[in-house]
Amino acid sequence: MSFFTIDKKNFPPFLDNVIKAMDVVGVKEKIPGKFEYAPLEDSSELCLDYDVTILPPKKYLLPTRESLVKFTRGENTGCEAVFDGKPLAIVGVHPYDIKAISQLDRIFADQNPDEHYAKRRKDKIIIGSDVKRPYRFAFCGSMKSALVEYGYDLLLTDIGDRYVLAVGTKKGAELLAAHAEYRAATEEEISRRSAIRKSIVASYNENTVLAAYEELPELLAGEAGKGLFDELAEKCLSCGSCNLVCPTCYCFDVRDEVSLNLVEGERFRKWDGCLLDGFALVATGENFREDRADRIKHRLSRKGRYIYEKYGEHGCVGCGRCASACLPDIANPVEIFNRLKEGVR
Amino acid sequence: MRNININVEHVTRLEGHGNIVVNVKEGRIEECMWKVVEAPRFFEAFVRGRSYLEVSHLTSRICGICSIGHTLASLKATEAALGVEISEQTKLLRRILIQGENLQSHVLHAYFLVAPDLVGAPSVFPLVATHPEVVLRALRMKKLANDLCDIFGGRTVHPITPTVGGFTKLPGTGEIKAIRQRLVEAIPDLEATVALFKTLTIPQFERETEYIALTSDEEYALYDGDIASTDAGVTKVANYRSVTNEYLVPQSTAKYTRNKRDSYFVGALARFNLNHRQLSPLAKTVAEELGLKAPCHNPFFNTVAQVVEAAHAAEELIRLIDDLLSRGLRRENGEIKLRAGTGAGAVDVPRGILFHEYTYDDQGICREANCIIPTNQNHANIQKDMEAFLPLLLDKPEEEIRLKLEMLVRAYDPCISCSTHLLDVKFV
Amino acid sequence: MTTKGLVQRDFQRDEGSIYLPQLARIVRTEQLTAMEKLFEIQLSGARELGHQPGQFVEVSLFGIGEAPISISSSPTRKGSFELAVRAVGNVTRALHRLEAGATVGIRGPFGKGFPVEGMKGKDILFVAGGIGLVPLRSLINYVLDRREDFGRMIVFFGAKTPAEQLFSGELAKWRVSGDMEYLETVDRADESWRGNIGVITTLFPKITVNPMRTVAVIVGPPVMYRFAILEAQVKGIPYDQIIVSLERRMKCGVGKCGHCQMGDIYVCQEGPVFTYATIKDLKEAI
Amino acid sequence: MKPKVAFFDFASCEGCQLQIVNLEAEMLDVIGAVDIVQFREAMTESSDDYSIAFVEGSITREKDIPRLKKIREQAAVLVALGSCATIGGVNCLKNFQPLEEVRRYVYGDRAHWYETFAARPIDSVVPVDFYIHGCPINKEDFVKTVTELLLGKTPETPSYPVCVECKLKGNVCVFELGRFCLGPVTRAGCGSWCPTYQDNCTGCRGLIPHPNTDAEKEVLQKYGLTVEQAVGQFRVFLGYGEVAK
Ligand SMILES: Cc1cc2nc3c(=O)[nH]c(=O)nc-3n(C[C@H](O)[C@H](O)[C@H](O)COP(=O)(O)OP(=O)(O)OC[C@H]3O[C@@H](n4cnc5c(N)ncnc54)[C@H](O)[C@@H]3O)c2cc1C
Ligand code: SF4
Ligand code: SF4
Ligand code: SF4
Repeated sequence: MSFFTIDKKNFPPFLDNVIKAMDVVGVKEKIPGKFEYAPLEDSSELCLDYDVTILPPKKYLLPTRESLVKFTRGENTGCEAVFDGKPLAIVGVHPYDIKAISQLDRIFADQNPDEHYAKRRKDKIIIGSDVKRPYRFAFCGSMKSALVEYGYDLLLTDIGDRYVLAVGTKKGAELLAAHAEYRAATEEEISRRSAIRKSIVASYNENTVLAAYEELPELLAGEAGKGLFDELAEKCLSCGSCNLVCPTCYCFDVRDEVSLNLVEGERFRKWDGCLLDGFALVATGENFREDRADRIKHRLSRKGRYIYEKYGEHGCVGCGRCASACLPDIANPVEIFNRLKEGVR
Repeated sequence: MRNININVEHVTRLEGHGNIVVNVKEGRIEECMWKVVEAPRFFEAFVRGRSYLEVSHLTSRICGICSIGHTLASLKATEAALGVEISEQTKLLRRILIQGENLQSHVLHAYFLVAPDLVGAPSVFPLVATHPEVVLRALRMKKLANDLCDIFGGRTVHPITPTVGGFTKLPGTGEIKAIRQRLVEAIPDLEATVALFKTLTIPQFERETEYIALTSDEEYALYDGDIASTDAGVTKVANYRSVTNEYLVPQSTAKYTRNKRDSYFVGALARFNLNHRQLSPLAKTVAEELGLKAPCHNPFFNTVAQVVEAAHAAEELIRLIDDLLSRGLRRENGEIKLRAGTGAGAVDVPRGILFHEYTYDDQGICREANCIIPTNQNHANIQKDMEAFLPLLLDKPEEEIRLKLEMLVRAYDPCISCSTHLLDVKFV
Repeated sequence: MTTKGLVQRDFQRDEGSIYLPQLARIVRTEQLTAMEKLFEIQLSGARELGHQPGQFVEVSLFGIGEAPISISSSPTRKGSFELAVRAVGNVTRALHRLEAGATVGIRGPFGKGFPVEGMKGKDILFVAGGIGLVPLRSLINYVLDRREDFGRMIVFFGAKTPAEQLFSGELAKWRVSGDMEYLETVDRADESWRGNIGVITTLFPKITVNPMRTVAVIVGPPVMYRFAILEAQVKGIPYDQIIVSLERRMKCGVGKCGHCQMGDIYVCQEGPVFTYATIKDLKEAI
Repeated sequence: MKPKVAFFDFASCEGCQLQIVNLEAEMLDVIGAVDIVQFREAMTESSDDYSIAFVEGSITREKDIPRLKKIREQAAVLVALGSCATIGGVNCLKNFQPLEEVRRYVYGDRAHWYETFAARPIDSVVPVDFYIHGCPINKEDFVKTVTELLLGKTPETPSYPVCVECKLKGNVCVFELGRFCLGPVTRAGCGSWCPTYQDNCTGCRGLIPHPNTDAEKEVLQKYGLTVEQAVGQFRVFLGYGEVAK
């Protein structure tokens, strides 16, 4: 792992050079106190001092709507796959979102590799940035996502008057070499970086999951939490917001759309959510997860059990977006895991 | 001597349900009536009891075609009642919106509802085959106006962002610059429209009547001003009732109005007759080219006045947008202090001057509501015009009489479903 | 605890899309009942589908959508494959409007089929409820075509009414076939019906089996499974020799879209065929 | 052979028909795909030989019923167009005030001239085959429905709530802007039109199947509305349903 240092006054020119060279998106303030990923025309628009974005950077890898197949109907019926990947730099990504992206990379490459995801992912450059201000709902300390050591091309850490840049990939190194005025980091700067990063982990201590990382699957096994999930189901609107804002959720619906001439059309996928009422509904009217409590438990099991049992890491990176997106305040994994832990004891 | 009886049920190519009934026995006119048969929706009755934040969204549903007009009139009345001041930026944005609606509505009326009559077609659809470039031009101009209203109001039918005291969301400067560019590119389309209307023969018929419209010294008034009448000078919007004097007639579910005479005209021709000096340069040349000189007493020229106003709207929108861009857009979110009160507001929408009046209690709940819409104010004038026009047509074939009378009604660009939604209320 | 073998993958491999159907032609159609229609389908160049009994394909009608449909013909019958479809929604109703010569999109075969190797030498009890006969027919004809590899063949088939009996031509052969014991029933009879009346579980008492040698294969509407599995247990058939095929909502068929999950199991990947042993503790399964 | 299509309206503001005229150039594709034989707002030529009828507006008086029944008999497919037709819409606000008092309030002493009864959606009078929701309808919704009818496909309205589209657009939830939104229980399909412009959803597309309206009312109260105000929110568009009682 090689480290470089870039003075704060040299970072905007570096970013502006990248903006001239390719499409760049980054974290911007949408309205006071609310942040989003959006195209950057100028480095001044970037805001690194943010707690969390409304939607995760996942939307650039798995778009909210993505064309999969183009077809023609009628005499010369035919179809061809649609692949869309254009170079894009994503700037300001927090470690938990980087970890989430790495997990999606693995899942979409596993068993039947999804080339649509792969091609779109290939020419993305991820410029991460360590967390400066932890989000009040975030619990990254408990989900091993406060820091990351891979999954990024470059990772910034603010050590006061300058940034220390960790280089994750060759692409990251080339980007720096091509556009930045920088120098190798000194030992002292590197140790200041690791001190700051230790304090980041500690900053999540107020909001933690009581059970250990490896213990979560047991909390969700069998009939555990029956009463709790029934209670939450009373208040649940089945609005799917907890799924849709989550950086590690990736379920999608597939639909066909045809133009009015009934000849050209496309098959596309769009985000779906397991909390939604019709998610497991089939044509004959049977709904295989009709009960809201089952749907809530299924989401939590996806976050704290099933993905762990298959990939060895949890499907939740503790970003806290679901907790803030849920209007009746019943989606916060910390509260749910802790009540399961108490119930169990 | 001839017997004629015409009964046009639901005149087409206008908004709402109205019938024309003509009965002539041996050359004598027994019956000549413009009947309005729209289902009443009792609009005021269900606005009462609703919060001041909802009223403009509800009254917008009075009419789909001039929903921006209703929204702005409603907001002005509510702001007058609650004593809410609005910023220059909000006034500017509202002026842009109302010009946008005027452009969209006039293009729709002139090209889609009136032009077919003038070229002998039943509707615009057959014109797609015979005059494709004309139809495409009309669609282009209408799309421009609709897109503009979408950008500034969130939605052209039942706008979303105009609210009491300002706007919930402002358009981006990028969007504004793009629409400005399209306005500049639309000028040739307007000139082609004028050239088209120069070739169409407008029926000749004159009947002097009173003309009433909004007027202001700052501009060709649509958004703000006082009430002007060709017979009675200028008066404040607050005492609009003394001008409208609504009354009920058995033949119509809509109420009729009269002021100095037994009827008066509102709409583009009224605005032209009263405020033509304040038109934009292009609009003035268009008026000359189409032979429209003030004062003009031919109701068929209302459509011509609309074409003139469309030209005015395009130029005025560019000017207003430049003013807005030079000031820069700032987020404003003022607090609204509630107080009990009554207030009236008026705007001049495509079909004429529109009045809203509300009474609120100290919790900001609407207790009384009254709206008087332009088509209401024109019903009596349509009736009087018909009575004067029919005798001149008695020698024509029945088919031509029916068409000419329908064209007379269409010239007013009436919006009947509006006129019966909200009926003046005598505080009974 | 280490993260299992994670490596930063290099995405250079360039294969086609797992969502892209291949074009296929309907060569024959046959109306089986008022609700079900048979389609014989041929891939281009009469290429073999290469399926196992119990697997399914995703059938595409461009503009309408895709639907998972079991392959009803046995892989031992070459040159084309058969689907039997009940009209219940957009894709299935549109399929019913197609005749021979029409083009459809096919993806697959998908999923795990019946454990045919493990069933060799065993007695097989086929329990087909209504449309459950469609996937089971593939296995039944496979076993018939390799009759000597297998023990007894007992086939139960239950339909709502005689008119709703699928593949009546083949049923007629099975009634007189020496290779199998065929028992059928209907919930509601009509005047022409002479046979058993009642739900499919009423057939179990009519046979005796050697439980350790017998594999029960049960496919039918969701409501049927609980009762049929109970009857198989009453016969003493071990859990890992009771086999079911389950239906779930499927929008991709390749284990990505998330709709077919039953607990942590993706029915389109690890199913649709399961032994009862693997899913008996899964609340969401039956 | 292009199917014949007709447009009808009852008590409405004709905003939904205007949205169809507002399709601009795409309107040419529509008239390329179907034969519009009756559309009073835009056409004089008219015939009663149609197979698909789009009906806008609520039924608010006895006189409307025979005309609607005639349309139902003639049309193989009847599509309710816009909230007034699909769920009753704003017209139903009137149903919450004693009828007589409403008529006297508006028409004064001549109230008896104008007969009216409680406003109601089309499917409370005749069976409706498909619904295009919204006030006004969403232009793309209309084109999608026509396309799907031509394909012989059941036109599908989303059964998930407006929140889904709102989250997909990355909007700030309007509850955090101090507004009271019915998005969580209202059918999506409008691209969360109002919240995207930072105004609250007032439920014009009707309720989703199995809505948890009690939970929604609880949320409205949690953010500051009284019970009565929370119920009042449902009366703007959803007045015809139980939820607004
Ligand atoms: C592994 C597998 C194998 C299968 N094999 C076969 C087979 O061999 N033969 C066969 O005929 N089928 C088979 N099926 C079932 C078949 O896949 C479905 O019938 C098919 O997916 C229906 O698709 P569709 O487009 O026709 O229906 P869709 O149009 O997708 O039907 C769902 C429609 O119904 C609507 N809907 C919503 N709620 C309800 C409700 N409460 N009641 C009814 N409809 C509602 C939905 O909105 C949607 O529009 C199989 C399924 C699986 C999973
Ligand atoms: S966000 Fe909250 S209310 Fe919405 S589906 Fe998730 S848990 Fe239920
Ligand atoms: S489940 Fe909630 S906290 Fe965990 S990653 Fe998803 S949105 Fe973040
Ligand atoms: S956001 Fe709500 S009120 Fe607005 S259009 Fe959509 S459904 Fe109707």
